[in-house]
Amino acid sequence: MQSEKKQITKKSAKTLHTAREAGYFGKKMLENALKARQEGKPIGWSMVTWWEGDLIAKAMGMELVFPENYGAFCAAVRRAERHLDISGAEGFPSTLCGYARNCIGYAKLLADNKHQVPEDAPGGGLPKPTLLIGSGAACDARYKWFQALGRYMDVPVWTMELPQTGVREYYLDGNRSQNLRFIVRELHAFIGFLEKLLGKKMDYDRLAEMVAQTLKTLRVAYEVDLLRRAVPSPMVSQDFWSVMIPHFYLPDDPEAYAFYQRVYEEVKQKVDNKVGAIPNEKYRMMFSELPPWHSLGFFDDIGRDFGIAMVIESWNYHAITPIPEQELEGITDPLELIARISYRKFTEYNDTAVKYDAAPGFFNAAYLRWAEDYRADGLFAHPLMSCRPATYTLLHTKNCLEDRLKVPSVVVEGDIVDLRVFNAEEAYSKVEAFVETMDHYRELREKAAMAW
Amino acid sequence: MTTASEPKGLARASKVYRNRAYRAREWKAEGKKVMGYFCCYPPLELMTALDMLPFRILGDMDESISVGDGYLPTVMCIFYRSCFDLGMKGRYDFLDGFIGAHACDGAERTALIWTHYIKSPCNFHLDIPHTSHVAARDFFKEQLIHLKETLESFAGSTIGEARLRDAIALHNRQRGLVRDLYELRKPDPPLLTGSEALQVLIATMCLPVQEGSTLLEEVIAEVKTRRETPEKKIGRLLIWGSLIDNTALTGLMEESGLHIVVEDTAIGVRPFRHDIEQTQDPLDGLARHYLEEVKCPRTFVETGASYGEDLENRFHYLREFATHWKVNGVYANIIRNCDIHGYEVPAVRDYLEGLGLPVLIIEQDYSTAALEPLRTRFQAFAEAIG
Amino acid sequence: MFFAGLDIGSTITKVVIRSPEGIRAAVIKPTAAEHRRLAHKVMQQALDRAGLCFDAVQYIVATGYGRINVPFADVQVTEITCHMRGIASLFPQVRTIIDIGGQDSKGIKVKDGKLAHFVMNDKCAAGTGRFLEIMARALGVELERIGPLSLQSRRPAEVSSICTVFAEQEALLRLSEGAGIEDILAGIHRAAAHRICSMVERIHVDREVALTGGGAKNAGLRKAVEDRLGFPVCLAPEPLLTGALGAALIAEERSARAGSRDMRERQRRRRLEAVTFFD
Amino acid sequence: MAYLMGLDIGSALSKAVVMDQGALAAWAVAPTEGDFSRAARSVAESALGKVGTCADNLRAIGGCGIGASFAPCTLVKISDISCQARGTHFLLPGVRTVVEIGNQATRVIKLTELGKVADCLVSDKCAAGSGRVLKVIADVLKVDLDQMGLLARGARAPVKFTTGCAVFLETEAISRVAERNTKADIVAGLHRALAARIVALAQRMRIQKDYAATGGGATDTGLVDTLNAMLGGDLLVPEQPLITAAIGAALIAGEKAR
Repeated sequence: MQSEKKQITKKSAKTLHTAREAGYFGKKMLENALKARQEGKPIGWSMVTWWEGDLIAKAMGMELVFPENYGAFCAAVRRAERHLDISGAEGFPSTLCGYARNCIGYAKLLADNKHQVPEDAPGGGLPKPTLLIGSGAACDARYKWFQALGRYMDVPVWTMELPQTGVREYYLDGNRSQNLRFIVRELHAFIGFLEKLLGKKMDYDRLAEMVAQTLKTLRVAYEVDLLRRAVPSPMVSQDFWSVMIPHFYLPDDPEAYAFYQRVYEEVKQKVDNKVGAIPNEKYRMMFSELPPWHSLGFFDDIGRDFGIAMVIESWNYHAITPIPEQELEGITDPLELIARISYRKFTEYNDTAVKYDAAPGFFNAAYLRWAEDYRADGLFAHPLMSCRPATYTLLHTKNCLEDRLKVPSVVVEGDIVDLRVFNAEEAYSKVEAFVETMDHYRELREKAAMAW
Repeated sequence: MTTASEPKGLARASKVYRNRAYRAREWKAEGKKVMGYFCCYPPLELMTALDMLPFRILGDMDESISVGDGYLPTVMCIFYRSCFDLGMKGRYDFLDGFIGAHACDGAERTALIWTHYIKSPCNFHLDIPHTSHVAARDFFKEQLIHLKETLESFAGSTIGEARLRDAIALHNRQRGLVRDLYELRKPDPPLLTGSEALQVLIATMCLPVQEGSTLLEEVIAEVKTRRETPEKKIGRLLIWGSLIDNTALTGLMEESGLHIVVEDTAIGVRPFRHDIEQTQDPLDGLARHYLEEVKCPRTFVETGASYGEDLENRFHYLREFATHWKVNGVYANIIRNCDIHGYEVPAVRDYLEGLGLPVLIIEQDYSTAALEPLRTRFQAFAEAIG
Repeated sequence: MFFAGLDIGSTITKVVIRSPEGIRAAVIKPTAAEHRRLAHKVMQQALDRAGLCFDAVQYIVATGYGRINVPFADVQVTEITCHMRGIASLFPQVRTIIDIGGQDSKGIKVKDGKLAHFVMNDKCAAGTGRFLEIMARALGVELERIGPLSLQSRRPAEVSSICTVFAEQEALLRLSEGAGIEDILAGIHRAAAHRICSMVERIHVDREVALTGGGAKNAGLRKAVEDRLGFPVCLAPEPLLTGALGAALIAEERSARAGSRDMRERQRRRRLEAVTFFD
Repeated sequence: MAYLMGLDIGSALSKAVVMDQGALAAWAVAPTEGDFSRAARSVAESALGKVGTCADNLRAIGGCGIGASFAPCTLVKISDISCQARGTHFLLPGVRTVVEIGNQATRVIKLTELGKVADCLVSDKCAAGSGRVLKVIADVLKVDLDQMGLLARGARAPVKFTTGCAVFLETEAISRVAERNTKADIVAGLHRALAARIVALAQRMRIQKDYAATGGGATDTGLVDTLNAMLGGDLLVPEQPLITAAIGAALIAGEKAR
C-alpha cells in the first residue's frame, strides 16, 4: 500500500526527434491490415518470428498484424482488462501470458461479432486472419496460444520451427549446419503450405529483394546500437522502445530503412558533439527484458533525479549483430539467408556465453557482453507476472553479472498487461537505494582494475 | 544387485518410491554410471545400451523450495523449480551425467541453468522440435545422434547397432509390462489403487530397466492373487495434465471417493503407451517414437479443417482411455504456471464434456502443505459424479 | 419422519430439521471456536424448537467446513453440493450460485438439478465475509450497517489493495484523507464484488443467479454484485440456511436409499455428544 | 549546536531519533493509529524533549516510512531501504544482511561494508510473511508481543498452520485454541511458519553473514530464535530494533545537508 501519490510521469518524453516520428509505423501497420481487410487481401496474425516467417508471408501478398504488439497496445491504452476477463471466463488460467489472454479475449469478441471487427475495438481492432503464424522460438505460449484460438475461428495455424540448442551443443560437429538445413526445409514447407492456402506461387525475386532490404535495415539499426556505446549515452531505452518498431516489424519496408538512416544521423550528431540523452548522466543502466509500456515516463524520472541513463535494453527487440561475411559468401537463395538471419538471433551471443561461462546465449549472455561494451553500472531487471520466457533467466543473469563483472541488478516486478503490478513509487524508492549499490560496485570494479 | 533381504512387488515399489536414489547409489558403487534426465524425451535406450542407469529427475512436494529461489523466479513452473531446488541442495549429487530436454519452456530453461550451477562430468541438452514435420523428425534424429556420441565419448565405448536393438527390446518389454499393469485397473473396483500404481511407475524410473521389469512382473503377479482388493468407489478418474509424483495427492483423491484408473501424464501412460518400432536404422525408430508417440501438448498437432476435427486430432486417444477404463470423471491437473497444459484446458474440457464426462480442473501449487484445501473440491466432484 | 441438516460454517452454524411436509425447525448460531466442538448443543436446540427427541430424526447430514466435527451425523456432504440442493429446491430456475461465506466464497453451476461446475477461493481472505468483517471493525461500524451505509455513497472511494490487511490500511488512509465513510464502504463492497465475480465468471455466469451465505444478507454487497453482473440476483428468504436445507433434503434421499435395518442400526449407535479431538 | 533528526512514520509505529555529533542522543516510539501527521509530531516532540532542545536547533530532518510526507515539518524524504541499511550499519557495523520485519512487509537488504544498499527484496504482494501476523495472533491469545518469545519456549508440539494469509491465520489460531492446543504450541508454530516465509524471501538473494533482524518483528525473541536457527546462526538484533530506519534517515539527511 502506498500513502503518498508521488507524481510519476506516465508517458515518456523521448529524447530523439526521430523517436517521436516512430509512432507512424505502428499506425501504418494497423491501417494496412484494415485496408487489406477491405480489399479482401489475405491477413496473417503473426507472432514475432525474428523475421523467419514475416518476409515470406508478406512476399506472398499477405498483410501481417502482430497480436503481441496489440497486447502491449491494449494495455497501454488501458483496454486490456475486458479481454483478460473474457479469457478467464473462457477457462484459460490467469497465469498465462498477458498478451495471449488479451488476444484470446479479443478473438472471442470477434467471433461473437460474426468475425466483424467490433465497433469499439481498441485501436481499430485486428481483422479476422486468413492464417495464424505461430512460433516455437523463445516460448511455448507463441504456438499454444494460436492453437487455442481454434475455439473462436476456423483458421489454420502454421508453427515456425527455430532450433534452440544449448551453447555446448551449438558447437558440436555439424550441428550448426544441420540446424540451418532444418530451418530451410521448414521454410520450403511453409511456402508450399502458403501456396496451397492462397492459390498462388511465391515470387522468389520479390522475396530476395525484401531479404536484401531487411539486411540493410537491420544493419543500420545495429550501427545505431554501436553509436549508443558512447559516453554520455546519445539515446536511451525510452527512445529505443519507439524506434524499434520499424526494424522489428517492417525491416523490408524501404521507409523503415530511410527512417533508420535519419535516426543514425541524429544519434551520430549527438555523439560527435558529446550530447547526452539526459543532461547529467551519472549512471548507465541496462534493462531486461520487456518494459512497463504504460509507465515509460518512470525512466525519465530516474534519469532526471538520479542521472540514470538507460543505455541498452531488451535483447529480443534488437537487430541481429551482422552475420560474418564468410558465412554469407556465395549464398543467394533468400531462404538460406532468412534461415541465417533468424538463427543468428538465437545464437549470436553463444561466443559470449562461452567466454563468460554464462549460458544460455539467448535472453542472458547478451547482457554480459553489453555490460562491457556499454560500460553499464547496473541492470534493471523487470520480472513479469505473466511472461515467463522474459523472466526465467533474470535471476541467473543477475547472478552472472554480479559474479563475472561486478555489475549489480535491481529487481522491480511488473507485468506486460496488468498495469497495477508495476508500482512506480516502490520502484522509485528501490532505484533510489540502488544508486548506492551502483556506487559500491563501481568501487569493486575499480579495485579489480576493470575497464569501467 | 537385489539381495535376499530385498522386499518384492508392491513392498519393493514403495521402498524405492520412498528412497528413490538408493538403488542408483548402489549402482554407482558398482562403478557404473547414473544419468539424470528431464521428462520423457531423452531416449533411455541410448543410456541402457551403454550400461548406464537412466534416472528420472523429479521434484518433491514435501520439500519447500528455498535455495532454488535464488536462481529461478517464483513465477515459473513450480515442478521444475522444485527439481532445481533439490539439485542445489545436493539431492542429486550421485548423478554422473545430466540430460536436459526442451520438453517445455520450464524444462528447457531449468536445464540450461542447471548445468551452470550443478556440475556433472557429462552434460547434454536435447532440443526437441515443436512439430512432427518430416524435417523436424530428421532434425530430431540428428540431435539424438549428437546425444549418442556425447554419451559414447563419456562411456568410452560405442553403441553398436546390436546393443541398441537389445536396449530397445528391453525397454519395449517394460512398456508392455506397464500396459499389463494398466489392464489390472480396468475392472471395477480396480485391482490396484492409483497410489500403488504411481509408486510402481516412479520406482521403474529409478531402477535399471531389467530390475524395473522384474518389479513390474512381481507386482502384477501379487496384485492378481492378493485377497484384499481396493474397495468400490463412486468415481473412476482419468487424470490428464501436469504430472503427479507424490501419493499424498493421489491418496487425497482416493480418500474422497475417487478411484484413479488411468493417467495421461508424463509419469502415467505417456512414456509407455507405444513400443518402439525396430527400424532398419534403430535411430529412426527412436526418433519417431520420442517425437511423435510420446503424446504431450508440447508437440503441435496440425490444425484440422474445423474446431471439432482439430479436437479429434488432438484428443481422440482420450476417448479410448475413457471407454476402455470405464472412466466417469476427469481430473485436469495443472501445476501452477504449467503453460503447456494451461493453454489446453478449455479445449480438452470441450472435448471431454462432449463425451459426457465431467471435468474437474485444479491449478495446484505442487506442495503437500497446500493439499488440504483441495479435499472439499475432490469430495464435491465425487458427489457430482455419484 | 424427520431429517436434519447441520451446516457448520467457519463463522456460523446452521441446523434445519424437516419432514417431507416441510421445514419443522431451524437454528442459526455463531460458530465460536468452542462451538465447533459443540455441534450437539446446537442440534439439541433445534430438536427442542421442533419439539422432537433425538431418535425421532431418521437421518442426519453434516456439511460445511466443520462437517467432520459432527460425530452423530450419518454422512458428511460438502457444502458445495448442499448449497446446490438447497437453492435448487427454492429456485429451480437458478443456473449459477454465488456463495459468500465467512472463510471462503464459491461459484456453483447447476445443470438439471445436478452439480455441474464449481470454483472456490479459500486461500486468501479477499472476497470473503472475513474481508467485510475486518473492514467494518477497522472503520468502527457494526457489520449489519456497512451494507446499508455503503448504499448512500455518491463517490465510491478507490480501494485497490487485494490483501485484506493492506485494504484495511488503505481504507484508514482514505479516511485520513477525508473521504466519507459511506464512500469508503462503497469502495470496499465494490472491491469485494469484483474479486468474487471475477472468480465466478471463470465457470460462466448463466442466469438465473442466486446469492447465498452470510454475504448475501449484505445489501451493499448484493448491489455491488448486481452492478457487476448487470442484472438482479435471486435471494433465499434466509440465505444462511440454504446449505443446511440442502443437507436435510439429501438426508431424506439417503434414508430412502438405506435399508430400514441399517437405519435402525445407525440410530441405535448414534450419540448426541461433543467431538473429542485426538492428537 | 546542530542536531540531526530522523523520522520513520510507519503504518503501525512512528519513530523519531535525535542525533548529536554522530551519536544517538534520544529516541521516541509511538503507535501511529492511522494519523500520520499527529503521530509524527508527537514522536518528534518527545524525542526533542528528551534532549531538551527544539526544532530550530535541527540541522536537518530525514524522513522515511509510508507516512513521512504527512509529517508537519520540512524534511528530506529518503528511501526506507537506504535508511534501514544505514541505521542498522550504524548500530551493528558487521552486519551484511538486514531482515526488517515490518507491519506491512518484510524486507531483506544486503549491505556493503559502508552500510550502503548492495541488494534488496521486499515481500509486498500481501501481508503473509509480514510482522503483522504476530500482532494478529498475539491479540487472539491475549498475550503481549514481547511475551511471545518466552511463551514459545514452553512449546512441545508446535502447531502446523495450513495458511499463510494473515487473516486466516487468526481464525486458524482460534480453532487451534478450541482444539486445546497450548498457547505455546500455537505461538511456536506461528514462529516457524513466519520464519520459513522470511527465509524463503531471503533465499532469493545469496545472503551473507552477519545477519540482523529489525522492525517490530525483531522484538519477538521467539521469532528471532527460530529465524536464527533456520539461517544457521549469526543473527543479531540491535538493542532498539524499531528505530534503525529513523537513525538512518537522520544520518543520510545530515550528509545531504552538508
